[in-house]
Amino acid sequence: MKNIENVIAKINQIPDEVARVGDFHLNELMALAASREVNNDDVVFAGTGLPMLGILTAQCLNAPDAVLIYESGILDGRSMHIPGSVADQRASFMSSQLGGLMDTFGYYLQRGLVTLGFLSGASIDKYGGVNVTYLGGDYYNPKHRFTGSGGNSDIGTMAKRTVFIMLQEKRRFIERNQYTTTPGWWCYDWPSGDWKPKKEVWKGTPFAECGPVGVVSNMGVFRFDDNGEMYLETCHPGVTPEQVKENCSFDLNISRVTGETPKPTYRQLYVLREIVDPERLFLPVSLPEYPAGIKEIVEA
Amino acid sequence: MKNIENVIAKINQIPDEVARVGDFHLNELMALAASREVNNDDVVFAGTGLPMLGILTAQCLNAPDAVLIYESGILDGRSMHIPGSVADQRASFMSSQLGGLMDTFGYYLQRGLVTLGFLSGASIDKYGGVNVTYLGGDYYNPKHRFTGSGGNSDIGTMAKRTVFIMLQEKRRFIERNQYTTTPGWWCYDWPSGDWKPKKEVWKGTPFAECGPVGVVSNMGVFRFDDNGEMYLETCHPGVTPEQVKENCSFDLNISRVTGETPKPTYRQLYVLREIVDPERLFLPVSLPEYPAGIKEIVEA
Amino acid sequence: MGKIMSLEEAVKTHIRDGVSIAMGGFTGFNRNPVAFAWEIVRQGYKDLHYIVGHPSCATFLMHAGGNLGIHENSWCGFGEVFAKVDLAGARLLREGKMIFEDWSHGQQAFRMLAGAVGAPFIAYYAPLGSDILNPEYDAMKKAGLRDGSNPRIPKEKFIIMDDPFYGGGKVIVVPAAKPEVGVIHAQKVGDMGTVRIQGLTSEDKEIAFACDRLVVTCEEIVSEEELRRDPENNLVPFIKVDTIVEVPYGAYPSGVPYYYDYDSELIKTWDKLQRDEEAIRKWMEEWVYGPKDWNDFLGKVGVDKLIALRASRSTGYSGHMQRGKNPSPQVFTPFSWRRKAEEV
Amino acid sequence: MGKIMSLEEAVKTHIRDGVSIAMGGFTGFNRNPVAFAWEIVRQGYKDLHYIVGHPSCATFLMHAGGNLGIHENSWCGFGEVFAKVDLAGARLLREGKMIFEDWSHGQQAFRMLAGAVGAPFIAYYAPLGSDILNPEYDAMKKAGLRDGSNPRIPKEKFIIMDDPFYGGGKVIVVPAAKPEVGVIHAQKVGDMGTVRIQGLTSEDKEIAFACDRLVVTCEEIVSEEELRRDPENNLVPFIKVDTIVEVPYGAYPSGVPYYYDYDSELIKTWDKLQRDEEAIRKWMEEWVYGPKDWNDFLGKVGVDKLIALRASRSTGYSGHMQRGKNPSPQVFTPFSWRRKAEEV
Repeated sequence: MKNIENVIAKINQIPDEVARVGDFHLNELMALAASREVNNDDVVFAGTGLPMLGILTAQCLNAPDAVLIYESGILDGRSMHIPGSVADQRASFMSSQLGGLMDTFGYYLQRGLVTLGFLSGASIDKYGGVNVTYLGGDYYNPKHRFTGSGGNSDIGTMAKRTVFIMLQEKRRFIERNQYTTTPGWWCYDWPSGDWKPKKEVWKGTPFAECGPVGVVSNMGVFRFDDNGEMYLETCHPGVTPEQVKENCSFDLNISRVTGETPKPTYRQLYVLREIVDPERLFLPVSLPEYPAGIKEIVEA
Repeated sequence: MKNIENVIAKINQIPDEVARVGDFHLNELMALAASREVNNDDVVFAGTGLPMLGILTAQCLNAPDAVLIYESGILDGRSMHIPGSVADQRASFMSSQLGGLMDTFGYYLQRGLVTLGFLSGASIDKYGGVNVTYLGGDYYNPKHRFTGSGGNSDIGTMAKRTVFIMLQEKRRFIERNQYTTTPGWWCYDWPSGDWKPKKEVWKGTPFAECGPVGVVSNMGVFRFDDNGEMYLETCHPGVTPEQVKENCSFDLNISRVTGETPKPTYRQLYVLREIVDPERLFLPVSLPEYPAGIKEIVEA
Repeated sequence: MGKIMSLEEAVKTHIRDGVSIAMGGFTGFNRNPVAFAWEIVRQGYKDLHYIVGHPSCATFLMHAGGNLGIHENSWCGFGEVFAKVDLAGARLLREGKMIFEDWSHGQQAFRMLAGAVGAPFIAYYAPLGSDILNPEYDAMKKAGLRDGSNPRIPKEKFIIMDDPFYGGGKVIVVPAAKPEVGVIHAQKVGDMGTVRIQGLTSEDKEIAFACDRLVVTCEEIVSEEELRRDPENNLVPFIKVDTIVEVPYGAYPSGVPYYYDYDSELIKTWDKLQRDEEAIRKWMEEWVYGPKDWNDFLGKVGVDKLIALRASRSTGYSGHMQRGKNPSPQVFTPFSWRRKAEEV
Repeated sequence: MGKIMSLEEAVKTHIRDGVSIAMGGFTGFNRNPVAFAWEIVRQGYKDLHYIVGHPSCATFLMHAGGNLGIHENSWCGFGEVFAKVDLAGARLLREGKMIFEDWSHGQQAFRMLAGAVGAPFIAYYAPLGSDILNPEYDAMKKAGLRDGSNPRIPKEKFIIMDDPFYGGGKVIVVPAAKPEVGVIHAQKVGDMGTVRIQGLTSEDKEIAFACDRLVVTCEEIVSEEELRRDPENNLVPFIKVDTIVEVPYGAYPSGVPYYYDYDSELIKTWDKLQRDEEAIRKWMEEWVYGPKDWNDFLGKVGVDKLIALRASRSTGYSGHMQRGKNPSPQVFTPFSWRRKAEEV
């Protein structure tokens, strides 16, 4: 049995140097890209999986004061074991408040306290609108029916900033979603159904300026320009902007690419693997080995 | 120090026979008249003072399962000491739920769970509408300004039945209140301000049939007829219907008087004095003595 | 008190074809009233009008059992680590056997709150601009159900209005949820009905008050007096509880904090089986219709499993069950807590 | 953490002339933030816009101090057993020195809930038909305050609308309460800000979330870790708390369950004094403006009084203070409870 105190004590012994390609898994790169989105003063609504890995890592390194909210009713839990879901009892350990959905969607979210949301989706449009409802067929006879909104449409429209984690595929990065569960920077103005900027539809509400600020896919990281259109910011190591564009149905703006998505550091990898998810609940079981010098410290 | 277990154990030893005039105080008569309004399956919203005395006595005798709600957020407290107010910590002892005003006014009252309200007021109109806001002068320059609604207007309109405890004076039993805080069976239809039956104004809501069913004054007990008009049902011992009528500004219907307000029994007086309010928080300190036979049991 | 019933009796008393019903808990992880749903399936009621957020395991059984007619929902799946999608439900939807109305979590929570506090509607901004508000996708209207004939189905799915008070733009007004029956699963219920829930409460308080008749299944019926010693911690007062059912492991395979953890294995099995209708049918035959009663079902689950799921009374979850690819590390210090408080 | 301040600092930081403020507790009996109000009076701020239900002792001091400009209220008095009427407030009203807006308890609680959950308005039936809805008595409109220029004052006091969903007749829609500053008094606050309240909670959670800046005065600042061991029992999470002030006996003469009981004697004294302006002025001079600080005030109150008010840690109130005309009986068994459970 590992002594967890020793595991923590070693964080600062692990060099904070950039890992070589081959020393990390793509999922780790993505989780850590998510982790960089978290500021120290953020109040974060996080779902299960990569976002949770990213935020828990951020709390250990760059954003120790960031506050995590799980939509089921938990504020600032300090889990000893990574929760399997937002409603896992593990998530509530040492939390500041433990309540229910009215707390999270009412008292925190609609009250305007949430600064960052991490979400995923089945498809995303070029304005950051997301579909988690169905793909293929039609609404009443869907080919693939998904879970439906959950908190996606609430958080995605009312958190100050939202970052989506997405699989990069042509059918998932699209001009317009078949069903817009979570509006991005353009959305429908009901009852007419006109397609308009979110800032117009939500004008006068406290949430007109809230919306997507980033997308992390398995190929790159995306931002949104002043018109609310998605553009490519960085490509993951080994990926070209053209390859990303090929995996987009809409005409992706690749003119603003700044370079490569930062690679994880060994210290980040250590925190992710040994502290955040040693059970490999979300990380793959077979990860690249640490280089010899680091392995020595880890195993000491 | 009295042993409270003994005090309770003696309840059934005290004869349940009607007390003679002179053996009880008018306040006791009124509290016990209130107590008779409580059915065993009632959920009662009670204020401080005589209503509280009445209900606590009822819980000891005729309505042991009646549930008491204090508007501050307490459901079914079982006080060891009589609360000085609805927000006294004494009121919450052994309660089933201890919350706040949303619990009482939302989850209980507007949800339709409250069957009986006990209220008082500065003046009452012939339809049971009550003023607890001001008397004399005008709204912006009142001669006597009172507390304002509190829960009076909420409870009086949304509890299934309401009973008011009132002082019998000409200026308090009136045709129309200067300010209707709590509508009775006739009320204003805003924004026009037309004076209409409550059943019309509240038509379609879950509360159209809710309203005043009784008034207990220091002279008699009143009911409401099918048109929502108050009539005298009983006079307290020694009081004539004409005397009551003289102390009413409106033309009180005294044609339906059934007789005298039932006098307390010695057992009721015992419970009220020795169990409910031995501290004389609400009862006067000098009460008539028990007759010799009963005194013997009480002091044994 | 007359409130305490067996599981069979409780279902028979409160459920009938077409009844509207809400259930508590959160996804497959926390306090789904599974035993109650299991018994509904066994007794074979049809066309239930189900108004929920996310009681996933209970929902799956009723999908597989074909018990639902209308399903108003904000998230239909098992729980993220298992499988996000409930294919049995998707199949019913596709085959037109069930009317499915989409909402967001926030909307359903607010709707339940409105129902709980007796308000006919409530204001909520999200998700303005979403297809959730597309009139074409108002499935209940399309099915002709919004004609005012059913007192539990509002005439509109929502209205959008301008805020008349603060000039704050448009806001969505959603109708109260008014289920006839509510079912929640609690750790402890007093013998008069006072409800104590430990861990997150999801929408259970709102459901308890929004419904007309409340059934609380629980791990233990305890002395009312115990729960009244600290009344601040009770979620629902006894007067709102109509029926109490003591059914140990009544939320299995979802978890109940301080009693047992969720069973990933069974939920993953369901996820596999749901791809094949015949496979589900067989499973249902063996595990739902087959057992004599819930205890018999638990007997089939087996002692080894129940012991592995046993929750620590300190943390509320099992430190022993394997959830990921590696075993859980045994941690006795709340390290991330202390890291923040002392080291940063 | 930077959140912890002295009483003086906290008032100086958060209060200014004209600020809108809500306060917690219930009548003169339970957790009024009296010390905070006392310090507001000492620092002499004017024209506060006070949005409350019933924090009576705190209110009385600010009436006597002349600090309020607008007072939106649902019950203005001390507490039933003392005196129901706040004559100091009535005087200000009569003299036109304060705008007084009448509401019902339910309306104010619902308005605060709406503010707390970010909804611009909320639906509540009562009191349809009452003069509370009389347009002539909309004091804030009459004073020209509903012109939309103040973002904390809604343009309408209420609207009445037909329920579009269930055909349920008319319903009153009231605007959210949006105080800039909220002040509540708690038993314990963690050093990061997590708030624990024992006993009834009144509207304190709603106030805490409805306001933009929250000050929590408390009997004790405790280790955050202590309060997080049972997070179910915390009322407000640390992120919503801006300022923490440890001020023992900070709600005196109202009571704080498990710490001290209410002081009937002082409240009855106030009731007597309020009939005579000069008498109040003298009392204020001696007890509010005179003392060096709150501890100095408590010194004047005296040890005998504080010991008499000492609350039992078992029942939460004092078994020793005399409240009525007879002494309190010493009762150690919850007799009425047991009578119901065993004897009936």
